[in-house]
Amino acid sequence: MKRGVPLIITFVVGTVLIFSVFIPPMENLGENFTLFFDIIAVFAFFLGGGNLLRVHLTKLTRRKRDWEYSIVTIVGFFFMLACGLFKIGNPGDISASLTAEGSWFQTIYDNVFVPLGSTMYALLAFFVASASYRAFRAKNREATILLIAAFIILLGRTPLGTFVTGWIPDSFSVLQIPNLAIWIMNSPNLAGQRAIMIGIGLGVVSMSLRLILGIERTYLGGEDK
Amino acid sequence: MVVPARAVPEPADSLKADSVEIIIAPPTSPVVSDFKYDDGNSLILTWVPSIDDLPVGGKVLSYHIFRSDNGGEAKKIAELIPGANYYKDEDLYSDTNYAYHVVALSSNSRAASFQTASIRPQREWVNLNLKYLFFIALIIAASVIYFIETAKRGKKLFVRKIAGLEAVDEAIGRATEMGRTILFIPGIHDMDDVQTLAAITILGRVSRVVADYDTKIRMPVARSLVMTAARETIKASYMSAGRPDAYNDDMVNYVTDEQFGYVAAVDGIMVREKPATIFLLGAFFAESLILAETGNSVGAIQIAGTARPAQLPFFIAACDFTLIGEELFAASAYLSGEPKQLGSLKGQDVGKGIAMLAILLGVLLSTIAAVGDTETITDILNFITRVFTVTN
Amino acid sequence: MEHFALWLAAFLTLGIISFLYKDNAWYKLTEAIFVGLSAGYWFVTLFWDNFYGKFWIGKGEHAYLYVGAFLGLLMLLRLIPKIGWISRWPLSFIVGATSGLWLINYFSSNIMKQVQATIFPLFSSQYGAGFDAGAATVIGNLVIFLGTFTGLVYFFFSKEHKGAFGYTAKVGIWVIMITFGASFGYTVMSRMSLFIGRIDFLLSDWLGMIL
Amino acid sequence: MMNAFTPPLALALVDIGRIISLTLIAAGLLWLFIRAIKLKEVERRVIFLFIFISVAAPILFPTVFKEKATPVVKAVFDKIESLPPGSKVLLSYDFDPAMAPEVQPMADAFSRHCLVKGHKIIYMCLFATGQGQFTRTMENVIRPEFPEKIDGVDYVNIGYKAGNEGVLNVIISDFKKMFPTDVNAVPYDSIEVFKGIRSCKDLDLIISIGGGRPGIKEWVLFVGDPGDVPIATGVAAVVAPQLYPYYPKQLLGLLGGVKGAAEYESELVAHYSRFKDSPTPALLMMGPQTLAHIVIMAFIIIGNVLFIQGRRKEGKR
Repeated sequence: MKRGVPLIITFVVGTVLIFSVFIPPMENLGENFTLFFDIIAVFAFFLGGGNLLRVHLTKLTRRKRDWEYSIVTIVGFFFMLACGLFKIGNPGDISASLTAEGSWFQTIYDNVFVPLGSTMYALLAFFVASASYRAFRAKNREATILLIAAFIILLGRTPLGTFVTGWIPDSFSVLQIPNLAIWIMNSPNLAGQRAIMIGIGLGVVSMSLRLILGIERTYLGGEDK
Repeated sequence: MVVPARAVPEPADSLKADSVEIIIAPPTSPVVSDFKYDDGNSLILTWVPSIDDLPVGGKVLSYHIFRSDNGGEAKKIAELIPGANYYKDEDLYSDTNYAYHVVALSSNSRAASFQTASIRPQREWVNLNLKYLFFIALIIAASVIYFIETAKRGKKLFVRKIAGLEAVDEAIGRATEMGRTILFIPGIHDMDDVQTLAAITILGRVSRVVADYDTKIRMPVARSLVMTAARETIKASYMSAGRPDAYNDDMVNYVTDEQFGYVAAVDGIMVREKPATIFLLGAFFAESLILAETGNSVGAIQIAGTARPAQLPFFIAACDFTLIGEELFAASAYLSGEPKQLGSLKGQDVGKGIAMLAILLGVLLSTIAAVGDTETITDILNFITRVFTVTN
Repeated sequence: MEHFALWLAAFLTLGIISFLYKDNAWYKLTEAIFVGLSAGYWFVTLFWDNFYGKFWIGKGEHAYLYVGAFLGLLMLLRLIPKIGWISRWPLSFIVGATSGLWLINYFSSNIMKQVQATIFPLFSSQYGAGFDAGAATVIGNLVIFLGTFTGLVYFFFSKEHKGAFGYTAKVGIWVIMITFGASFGYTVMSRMSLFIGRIDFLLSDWLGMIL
Repeated sequence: MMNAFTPPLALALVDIGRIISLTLIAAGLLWLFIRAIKLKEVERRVIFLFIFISVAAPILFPTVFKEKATPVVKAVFDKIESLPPGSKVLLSYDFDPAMAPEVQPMADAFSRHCLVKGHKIIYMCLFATGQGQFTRTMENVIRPEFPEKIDGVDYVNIGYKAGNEGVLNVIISDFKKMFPTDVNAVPYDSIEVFKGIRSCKDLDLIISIGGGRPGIKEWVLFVGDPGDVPIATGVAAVVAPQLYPYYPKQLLGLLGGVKGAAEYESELVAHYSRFKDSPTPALLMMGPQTLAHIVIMAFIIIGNVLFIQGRRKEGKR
């Protein structure tokens, strides 16, 4: 029951979904799975949200390092639940739209979520710089190629690129940096992407088969019998 | 029921003022047929456009499609632009009879076609459009299974070294020596993404080593289901290492579903706990570089892998080892070292062989066809292209 | 109120940016706010969309939704240690379905379509004369063909990268490295524009310093 | 935004700020370079500081770098420049507000250029939201800068028609069938701009702005190729590489992203002194971008100097 049933479920569900693609009356099965999945995810959230609370409550009661911030997290979590589930701070009643104009839920989304998310995202501007400083060094042939490709593209994105190679006659215009940058994007870049994508496709096929056939079963409990 | 207008077409240049009725010829020969390889829910209607629907100076401004269900009143279901000659009607029922007619409209008059015969959409049981897809998938799947079986029978199979995976043991050992934690980030997608599944299968191997070495593992996740699956996996590893009591649910904890909220928290964990080893395996988006750079700044050894081509460059730049696409999915099999698992990797190579052969032949033949244009070669080429074209 | 919201947004924005200097109390506070609120936000969204939306609003429409709910309930049995192992059933259902669903999906979009896209003539009478139109295109085509081919050689698992095979694989990894370098360089601009957006918010919306 | 009405004092302040910040960056990079030769690594936070300054300074003190138009952009500019006054140019607004930051500056620049040359413009769109974007051009360019131009005589807006490539399939042979009137319900035959125009084939140039679907690919396939009409385009940066194979045979030129727009604006300002004080949003946006790119490249060079010096030192040992 503990190992056998799950393996059978995986096998049956996986096989049926593979064949459903080729059988028109079953073509909606994949979509239905997405529906199932969404519902299971809601139930699972009780475990996830519960865990979040447990972690922070433990931190708080045991006065672990930085326990003060756990208060903020817990309060924030319940505050959002109150605004969302009971529509507190919503100009309408319980049946009102969650994202109604002027509701606390939406206000928090606009003034807390959006700035937080986009600033976190914007940190990439800095990390892109620090990563290229460290990584683009001509340590070996592969790294040198990586460096040159990146440098040409970067140069092509600034007016410098045009000035540096503007002297190249038009009959060899492909060698001018901005054109070269485009050529790299269109040819070798495309080739590399394709090889990676075909490889990924095969990797997925093989791993899925291992899971469906029950050869890969670490998620159910290692190698023991 | 529908009386088609009989109109004598006039020469196109006799355009008159709008007050005079512009007479146009009706569309002709409407034919309705079953749309192939569906669940009995669509039909396809074709017709010959009105002879007044000319590219230049034509008088037809639009076509209206009318449908009658089970002999009932005909209702307008679509408006199409001039030049249209077919329409696919979807979301129908296989137990209803449908008949159609097409009306051409000028600026102030209309002309209707005959009504088509009444038919029902047919349900097909097998989608023959996908037959080549099925066969090639079958060949690759069969070769994967074949090599798995061969390996089971004890035949030795060679698999080349993958640097990123050779480093796993060493990376875990390093954390053990330094007495620091191992951070395992399984991407930000849920269990309905194959990359997350790949991450969980790798977690199975990693946590087994972790259990043997008695190292600390820490795994903040962005999805509740991933938390459940990860706990199950780590617990199983500790059981098979014979140390179930060393396992603790707190090794895995849920943070938030929000992409950058999760990233903010993981960044915090990295700088505060200074893990010795970080695994970044699974589905990553823009956060890939934020995590990898922060991890690098605390001096951790980082092993990353994803199947998202857009994020691979950032992992390559900021991590010590990167599993590129296919290697991510092969990782668990490779790490297990079991012959039957390695066999599946050999099966993948057959797929690569097929892809390479098709590309080689295809490029060769189409180049010859483009230059010389011989019929046989064009035929073979068309066949290869058809095999690899997926139509629905 | 609007004034407060603006200052709050600026406070949070600077809190995140302060992390670049080092981990500090301001960042920790911002992080705690972000995690707490967003976890609540997602639960509320999931609840209304997937639970209320599907069971109350679309009630009876899909009887099999209850199968999903049943599996979800099985998941919750984890909370009872004695029969917690039953939660493996929904888990294996998800693993099986995800594998089956994506197997064919990836197969058709990543293998079939990419192979099909790589079947093209290296040169054709249609290309015009002149270096950039003719030769550059032909060389480009050749690179796409050989690059894809050698890239696949690199991924071969069952043969050691030695001899002629090893050289081909080497060319493959070079092509892949060009791909990575180029994509990295090309992304810089969009990453910068995100930060430009934040600076613009701070300088102009918040401080009103831009003319 | 900078324009002629900026008071002189503020202008001076901006100049000073610009000079100081650029000097700071240049001197700082030089110092780091010298340190690198002496094998001293740069700390992450120093790089962060440089990025911060190189983005914030050009925003605070608007900094514009001279852009030299690349051949693909120059080709579009030269085409509009070489057409005789009174030529018929169609501008199709095939984009929505999400794409606007990148391509609206192009649409405005094309409009300015055509109007100053005395071409007659037909505005249309394949995106329903393109109408709203045209209103922006109307309010920001045509009304304030070209009050003398008359709707219907110098330009006309025929608006949006649903049908994607179907629309193009019709107007390749007959405009009036698809657009019996303009947006103000003026009948086709009484619109001055359309005198002598029956279909797209009678146009002197078509420019599609956007890059989504429907968009330039459809224009090339359904109008440019079969009708042999010159076509140019302005698209978002992500789409641009996919379109280069069409150049120069099927596309006479193209503008990619903010950079392409900036090159065009720069060309326009260089040729026409009357646009010296017109807003150049793309050029302004390129300021921080260019500076940040240069800083990143400088750090790549510094990194390699460090690496080479390090290896040399090891070799000596």
